[in-house]
Amino acid sequence: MSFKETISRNYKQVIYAFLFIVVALPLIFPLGLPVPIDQTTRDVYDRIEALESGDVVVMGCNIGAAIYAECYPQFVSIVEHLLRQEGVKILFVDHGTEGPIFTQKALKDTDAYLRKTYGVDFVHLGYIAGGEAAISGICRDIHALLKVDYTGLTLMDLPMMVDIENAGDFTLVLDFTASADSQFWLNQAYATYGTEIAFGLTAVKVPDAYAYYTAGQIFGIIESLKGAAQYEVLIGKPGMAVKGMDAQSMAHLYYIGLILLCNVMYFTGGRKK
Amino acid sequence: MTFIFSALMLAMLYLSSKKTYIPQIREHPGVLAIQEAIRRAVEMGRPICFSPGTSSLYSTKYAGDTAAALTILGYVALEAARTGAKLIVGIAPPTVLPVAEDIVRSAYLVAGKPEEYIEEDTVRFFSPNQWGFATSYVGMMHREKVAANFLFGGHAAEAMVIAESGATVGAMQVTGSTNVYQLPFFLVSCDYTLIGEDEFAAAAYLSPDPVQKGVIFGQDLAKIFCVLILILGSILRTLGIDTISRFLSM
Amino acid sequence: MRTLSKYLTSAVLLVVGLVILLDFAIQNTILQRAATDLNNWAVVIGAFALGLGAYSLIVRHGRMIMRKRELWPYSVVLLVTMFVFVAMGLITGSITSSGYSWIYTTIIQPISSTLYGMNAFFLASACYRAFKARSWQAATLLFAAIFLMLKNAPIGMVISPILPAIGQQVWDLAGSTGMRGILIGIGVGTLALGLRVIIGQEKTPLGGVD
Amino acid sequence: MSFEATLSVLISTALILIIYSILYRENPAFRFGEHLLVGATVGHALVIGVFQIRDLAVIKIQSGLATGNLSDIAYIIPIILGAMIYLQYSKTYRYLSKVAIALMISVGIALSIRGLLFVNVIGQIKGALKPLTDINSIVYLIGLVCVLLYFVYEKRASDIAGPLPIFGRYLLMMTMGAYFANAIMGRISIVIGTINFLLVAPAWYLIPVALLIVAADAITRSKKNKQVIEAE
Repeated sequence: MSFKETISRNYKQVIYAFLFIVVALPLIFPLGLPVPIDQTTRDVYDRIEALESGDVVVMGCNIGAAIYAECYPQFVSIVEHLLRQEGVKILFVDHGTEGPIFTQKALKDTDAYLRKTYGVDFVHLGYIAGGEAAISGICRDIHALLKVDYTGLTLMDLPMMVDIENAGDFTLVLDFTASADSQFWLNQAYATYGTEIAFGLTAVKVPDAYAYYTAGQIFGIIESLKGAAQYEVLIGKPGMAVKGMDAQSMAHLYYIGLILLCNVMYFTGGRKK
Repeated sequence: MTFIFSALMLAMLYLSSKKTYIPQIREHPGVLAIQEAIRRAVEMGRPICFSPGTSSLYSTKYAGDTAAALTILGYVALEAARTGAKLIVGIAPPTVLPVAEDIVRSAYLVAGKPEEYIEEDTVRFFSPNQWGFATSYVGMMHREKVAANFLFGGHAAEAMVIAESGATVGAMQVTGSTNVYQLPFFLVSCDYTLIGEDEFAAAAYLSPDPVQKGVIFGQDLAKIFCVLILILGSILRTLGIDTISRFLSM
Repeated sequence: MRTLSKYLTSAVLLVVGLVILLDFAIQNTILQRAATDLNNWAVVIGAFALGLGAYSLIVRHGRMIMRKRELWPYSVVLLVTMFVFVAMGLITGSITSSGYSWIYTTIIQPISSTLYGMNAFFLASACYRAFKARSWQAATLLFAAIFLMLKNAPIGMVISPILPAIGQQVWDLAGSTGMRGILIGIGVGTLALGLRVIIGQEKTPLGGVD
Repeated sequence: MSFEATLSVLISTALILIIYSILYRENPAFRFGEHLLVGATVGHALVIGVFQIRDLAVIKIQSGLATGNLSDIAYIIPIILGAMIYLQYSKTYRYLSKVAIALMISVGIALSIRGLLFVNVIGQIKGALKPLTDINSIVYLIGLVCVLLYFVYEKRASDIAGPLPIFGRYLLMMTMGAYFANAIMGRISIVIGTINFLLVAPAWYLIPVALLIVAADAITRSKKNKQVIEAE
């Protein structure tokens, strides 16, 4: 069997192997391509910059292992940005069973416990089961739905929670997800209480949200790793997302190359297959 | 708005059940594709497989999708039982399992071949987790050498893994979903894809009750109504009147 | 008994559906409570249905092991892992306990994220296999895809700023026409099918013929 | 790193590499990974299910019995209905399980009608209503109308629309192409995450091992192929 035959028989394996190489090389040797900022990301940044002391931000987290690579860098950057804002209160809510793991990780990665006081500046409510019903419960009356926080402390004992009752008290809701709970916030908090909402999403979810963005129902979107990289640049703390963007560029070029190659073969090779 | 739409649908259902107006529905290309895929599988003597999606019965976004997929499953199971194609149904959400079992079991009964339905084997539960489901489904397609693969209902990110593996096995794939994120993948890697509403229309078209076709026309009227509102509303807004926007917000 | 249950089924379909739909139309605390409770009920019943799934798996794989079918050792792996997870979960009593989260992050997490990421590879082979400009429609698909890729990756900007601009145009056009149309269609289709199910016209999603 | 953490990283790495091996070909290691995942996810779901019954129903019933709150005590109903679902296995009483199924379907369908009608239909139409003062909004309106007409199934109605539905089909194709490409970024991000994980010690040590196994397999297979060809 000649080399050419081997390749044409195992073309998939060759494609896969090259994809590995194309992604791994820029991660080891970064290219340092520039990161242009999208308006959707800037909108989120500007809104958080404009927060005033006493405002309450709800961070909805449905990050699981599968979307970790896309959404976690966004989540960490925003937590970091929120922690820098003086007097802003942060409420963490998890919509996925794996959510608490990543919320706690983010709080640890940003040294939140050292920089701010738990219970005064931020509270982690933990995972709340029940999909849209749960979000509806949070929006209507937190204290009726929950008595204790993630660690088992009584909510009423936490100074920050005394003034927060329903979605009318939330200034912003930022939801990080790849599933329908972003829409639940839209139905429950935006539609009923007019709370401002933004999403941090995986690339696949963005299109749908984009329609809400142009319709003015949400004020910003952080798109996938790209948005995370932009946010890292905006807050001046480049991290894993910025490095990943070089790999993104190379991979995209590779895909375009594959499409072109496929068509060249198709039009020159007698249009078989 | 909700009320207008609902009234349109119910009126069309009523009219067609009374046979006062029977709309002419164009031949659904997706339905033809389903029939062809089953015929091809019978000729090749290889099994066909079906997935009604990974969304549960009470999923707040894809419940309708799951219901449409189950209706289509009713048709596919009946066809398979009649033509003698071996059918394998892969299930992810446990809530769908009893329904799918019931549908397939009774389809075999109606076709007069109850002995060909094997409990726990014709309808297989894989895993409620999308990836557990996807690996099992892909493994099943490889080992059973399926000739046709039907993916309907709310599929999530596992769609691409299943569809590409189906193409590798050489199965003819007919798919449909209302999950707009997965539709492009289906469209690129499968033979025929029912985009969004096509799936509901196919479900109504394939429903055993001929009256159901009347509702397809109800859907058409609702869309034509939307088109009229769009045109009228845009013209009015150009003139500076936003009555329609306010009417919609009600 | 059978007819009674039939009536009960139709009544449940209609009443439950109406309560939830009315809760949306009318602001009323009792309706709201009822709708929330019904939703929770569905979740509880759904949790019971998991037992059906587990039973089905145990029977099928148990059969494979008993008859020593081909690949039976894998069935053993499956059942053992399942029991380990259940035992671990029930003994520790919480999925956030350190023991449970260890097996979770060691087994489920890496495999799921790897499979999710595997999509990238399948996309590559799909690009090579299926993106052929067989017809004008296929060509439209292909060019839209290429311009979007050049918009998304920073490299497009580096090659020429016109490319991302075209990509943005394609993206806006797609979002405002094609996607809107699909979404509206899905809404209408769900309503049509949903109404038929709720009023008991479409029975297949409940199970086969009686 | 503690012993448990190191062990976890090593097992995870092995599993990641095992799953990636399907890209090379279907093999026993992958089958092992597949069954491990199915077992684990079903087990996980069962655990979550038990906790859901406990948190959503049992606790509510207990507190309902204590306080006499009827709507809490009513949570006994889903438990009974849930148990009735198991009548699926009885030929004579199977029809009783349909009540439970009807409840689930009805909840799901009513909720999705609610959400989809408000967000998908009304929200989208509202978003599309723009003053027709610039070329973009005129093009968008015509495009959207074409796409909607593509979804009209009645013969006579779609004949009246003429070429517009076909134009709508092109727009749909463009949309699908754009959305396909847009998803690539997310998928690559995951691969980047995985590779980042693999490039750190001790995970890194397993990669050469995996490559050696694959290389050995490739060589033996190509030798076998050669023998087959020579034999022919």
